[in-house]
Amino acid sequence: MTKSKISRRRLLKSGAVAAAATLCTPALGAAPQRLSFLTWNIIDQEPMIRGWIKRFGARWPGVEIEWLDKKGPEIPAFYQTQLAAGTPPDVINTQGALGLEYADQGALLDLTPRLQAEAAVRERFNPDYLANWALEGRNYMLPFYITKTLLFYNKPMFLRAGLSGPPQSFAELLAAANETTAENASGFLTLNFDWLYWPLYAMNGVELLSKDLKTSTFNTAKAIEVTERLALATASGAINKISWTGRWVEPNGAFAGGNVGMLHAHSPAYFFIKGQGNWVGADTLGVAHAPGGFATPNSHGLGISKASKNPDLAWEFLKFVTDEGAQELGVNRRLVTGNTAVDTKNMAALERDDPLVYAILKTQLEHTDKMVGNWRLGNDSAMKEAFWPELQSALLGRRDARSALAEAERKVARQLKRG
Amino acid sequence: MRRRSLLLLRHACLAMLSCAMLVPFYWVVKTAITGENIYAYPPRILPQNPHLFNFVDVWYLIPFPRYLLNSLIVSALVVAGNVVLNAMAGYALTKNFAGKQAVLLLLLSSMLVPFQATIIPAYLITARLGLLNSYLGLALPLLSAIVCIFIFKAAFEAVPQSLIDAARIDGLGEARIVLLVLMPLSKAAVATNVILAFIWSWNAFLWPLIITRDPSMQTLPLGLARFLSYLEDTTGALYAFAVMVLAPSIFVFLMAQKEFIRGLTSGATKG
Amino acid sequence: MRLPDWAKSRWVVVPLSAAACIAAWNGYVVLNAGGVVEGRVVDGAGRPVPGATVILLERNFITHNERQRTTTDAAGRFRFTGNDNHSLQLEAESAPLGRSDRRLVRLMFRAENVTLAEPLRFAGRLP
Amino acid sequence: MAIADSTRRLAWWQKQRTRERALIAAFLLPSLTIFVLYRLLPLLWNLVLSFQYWSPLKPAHWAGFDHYQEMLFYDDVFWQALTNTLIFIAASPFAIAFALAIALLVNSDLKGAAYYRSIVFLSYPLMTVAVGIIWRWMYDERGGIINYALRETGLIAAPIPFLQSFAWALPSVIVAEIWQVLGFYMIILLTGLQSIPAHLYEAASIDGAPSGAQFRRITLPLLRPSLFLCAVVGLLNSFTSFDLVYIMTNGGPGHATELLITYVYKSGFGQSKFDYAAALTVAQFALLLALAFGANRAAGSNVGALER
Repeated sequence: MTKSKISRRRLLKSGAVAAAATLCTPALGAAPQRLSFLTWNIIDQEPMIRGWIKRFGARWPGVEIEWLDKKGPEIPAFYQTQLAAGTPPDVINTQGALGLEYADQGALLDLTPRLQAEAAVRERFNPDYLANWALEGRNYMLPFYITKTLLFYNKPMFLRAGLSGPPQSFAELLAAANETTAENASGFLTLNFDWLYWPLYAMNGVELLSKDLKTSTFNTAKAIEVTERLALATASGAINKISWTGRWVEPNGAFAGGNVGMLHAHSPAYFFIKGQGNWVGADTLGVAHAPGGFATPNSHGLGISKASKNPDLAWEFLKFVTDEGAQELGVNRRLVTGNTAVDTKNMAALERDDPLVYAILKTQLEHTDKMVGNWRLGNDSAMKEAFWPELQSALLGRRDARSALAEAERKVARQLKRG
Repeated sequence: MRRRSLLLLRHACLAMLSCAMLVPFYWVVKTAITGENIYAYPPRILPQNPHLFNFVDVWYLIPFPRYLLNSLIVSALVVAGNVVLNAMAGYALTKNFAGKQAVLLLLLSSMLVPFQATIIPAYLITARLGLLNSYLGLALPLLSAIVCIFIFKAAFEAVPQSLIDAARIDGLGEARIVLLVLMPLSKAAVATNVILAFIWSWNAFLWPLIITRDPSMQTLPLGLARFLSYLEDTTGALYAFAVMVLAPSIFVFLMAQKEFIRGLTSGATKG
Repeated sequence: MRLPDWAKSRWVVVPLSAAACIAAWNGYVVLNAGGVVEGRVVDGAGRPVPGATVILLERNFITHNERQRTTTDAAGRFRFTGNDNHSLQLEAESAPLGRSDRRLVRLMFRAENVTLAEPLRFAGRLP
Repeated sequence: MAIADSTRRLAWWQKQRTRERALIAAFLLPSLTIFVLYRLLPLLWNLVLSFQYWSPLKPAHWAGFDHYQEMLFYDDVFWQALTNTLIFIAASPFAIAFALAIALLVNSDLKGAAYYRSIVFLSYPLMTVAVGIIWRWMYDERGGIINYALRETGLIAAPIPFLQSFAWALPSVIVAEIWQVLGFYMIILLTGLQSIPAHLYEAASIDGAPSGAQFRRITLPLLRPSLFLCAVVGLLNSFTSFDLVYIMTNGGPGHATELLITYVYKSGFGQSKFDYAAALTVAQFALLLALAFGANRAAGSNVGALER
């Protein structure tokens, strides 16, 4: 009720933040001016974040902001406990589909009305990325920094194998993998957590669920064929086993070793590869879209806890971070933020200073309409739990594709039923 | 003659075993000080141009001194708490009283409750007590340990009753008897408590993670976990950190091992 | 005079000696933490390169970020002051010679005074 | 008069009694409070929760046996985690036997026995998170010494990705776990051995009993309490090793190294199914309780045995 009143009042206001500040302060004045901001493992950016807090504090006198940073795997434990205790951080940063799960639990504030009230803010973002955190049509998070999968390839190996460029279809991909496979070299690697391998299926027209997310649609002849071919390639060594067993360090580390033809991973992988592989450079590391331009996003979003004592202030902070903050973050971390204006500006600078990173980030902003493997599910992790182990065993040839997918279908159906 | 060869055989076995046990230590230390790319294959058995810079990195990349201080404070609290509370409980258990079996059963069964499963209620309780994000809050769940209680109990039972009676006749109250007669006679049990309590609190990971909000309250294991997520496996610094975190507990053990081992002798398994 | 026994116990001796070492080390640190970084820049032939720009980058977690710049004097010497980091990279640039190799300089403690033993070297030679 | 005297003594005696009772209570109270607060209450919380539908923000309502039904009849991960946990526990007897052998070796006037003891024990005080990191590194394909040694000695051609392989992951983790806890077993057994009066052996050898018989007739029986304690420690390791598994494999690949405790943690905090996690917890507790009493029977003594 009051929320909508406030947003209506906002409508009349000019977008100029300063003005908004002066007009808005009384509205917020009543509530105690405290915010806590939980970030996901970006402790290295401490100076920047302290700077944000200072600048925001200057704009909103008397506001203190507590900054918490936890490393990824431990954030759920921390946040859930805080939820249970009724003291969740006001502004939280999550990765992948976790935000949707919290939204589904009723932990997050529905940002839709605010976005409708402030078109200017909505317009900031690449709509496809913004839509990543839309559950049943309601927006629960704003893009903080964005990533999706792409295809890295080892140019020297491609040359030696007489390949002109990156593959353009699933068939070509497997062929290229075969070509580059050798004595102690394998052709293809992919990350497998958070559905990041899904483009391999999407490029064959396989979808996990129906549009309405009510029924599973993956147990098809095509899917079985694709799985069989992948399993075959894995058995032959053309696809590196680590693709299906590794997490983050193992596959990226293997590719950095310099004897793997292609790596299907999301953009942050580059910085890890660069750190470990001394062969990595603009003329040796190829960057391309996966065939068909399909990619699975794994972005970082910012949301507001429903239990927040002063959501309006949190919203102001969110707007601040996804604008000025994003600008700074993009430069420091060399990443794209989903804020179109910011990214255009930063990319222009990068094109000069670091062409390779530019090329990589460019893929993140293209084909954003071809994002797959990001079904807006409230129980995404449970769904993964139901689906992945079965597929994994098929891909590793521990059971045949047909029965594995049938089993997976049974389990997915059960998850859909339980909701 | 035969005895000699047998002796040699024994030494051989034990020496081999010791080596096997020490290899991981060597490998992590070697990695921590090694100069070249730690991923080069074959790895070198001896570190090439060794250096200590990884340790420097650790010291500065996270507020190591701060975390160290926190860990030390918490461990000190836990050690003190364990010695006092366990001694009291241990002494009480040397007596016979109604419901002793119930108490024993309670203790033993609560040993079997995994902590990871109790995080949320434990957090809520700590919140009720208003101890969130405080040293006491960090220490509280570890403040008493069942195994140690039994060690004290056993140690106290080993003290001849006559001594206690004599003390009573001299008019000492129970508390003073424990303090002035029993404790001095069970140094070993105390040492055991000190070591085990220190180890457990020093190594606690999940609990500090949950109840410390303020970065300046974090302890070393959290720092280690953070490191893991940060530098992943790209550098020797991670292993330098491992060494720096392990050193104190090894140090404490080596310092107190004599009493410790005697402590277990007199304790745990008598009878 | 004789020490009392408690003073001889390892629980006293070891911590005390440890404390002593730490104190000594800190003393050393205080005396040598001037934040001065100096060295020379030479070309492929080993001749000093005057007027070259030297860039000092300092470590932040996994990346090195530029912090200061200076130019070399007639003898190809450069000198930075006010360094407060423990892991640096040095690199020289000069119009005719391009970029030198990037030199990693790790210090035993923050702001340690350091003088490069090996000068920064350009691949090319001055005419 | 004698009567009056005796009544006075009785009164004095009762006063003493009540005093002592109060004292016992006072002495036990602090520890008990802690255990009740941080062990029993949470256990009860889990018990209640396991019969409800609940998540931090959803009001609880009764679920009857739904979670248990799901667990027992539909969730194969549960069964795998259970099996792994049992394997994990089943490994401890071997570790204990090994530790016993070591204990027997160092239990004598052997020169330098003390050093061997310390070395073997040295790995116990280590932070489990760090142990996980160390062993991950030991098993590493490129930098790991294990693969290196195996390849150098020509036992294997290609490196084995121990922690990524379904076949090797669990054994690898178990080895690491044993490495850490072996010393603790050894110490416990050693102390047990030392508490066996020597004259028993003398008598036996005078009767000309072979050392094998001595071991079976004297050592083992008198070692029972120590063995029992070891067994209990072994049981507890099935969840105190959480950090180890969490760091080394996080339950993977697939669920090859999933233990009940890691699964509890995942379903709770990973999938926010705290109600289900509670059911898993209860199951695990029941399992451990049963095993503990089993071990207790085997040790041929009552629960009290642990305390003495």
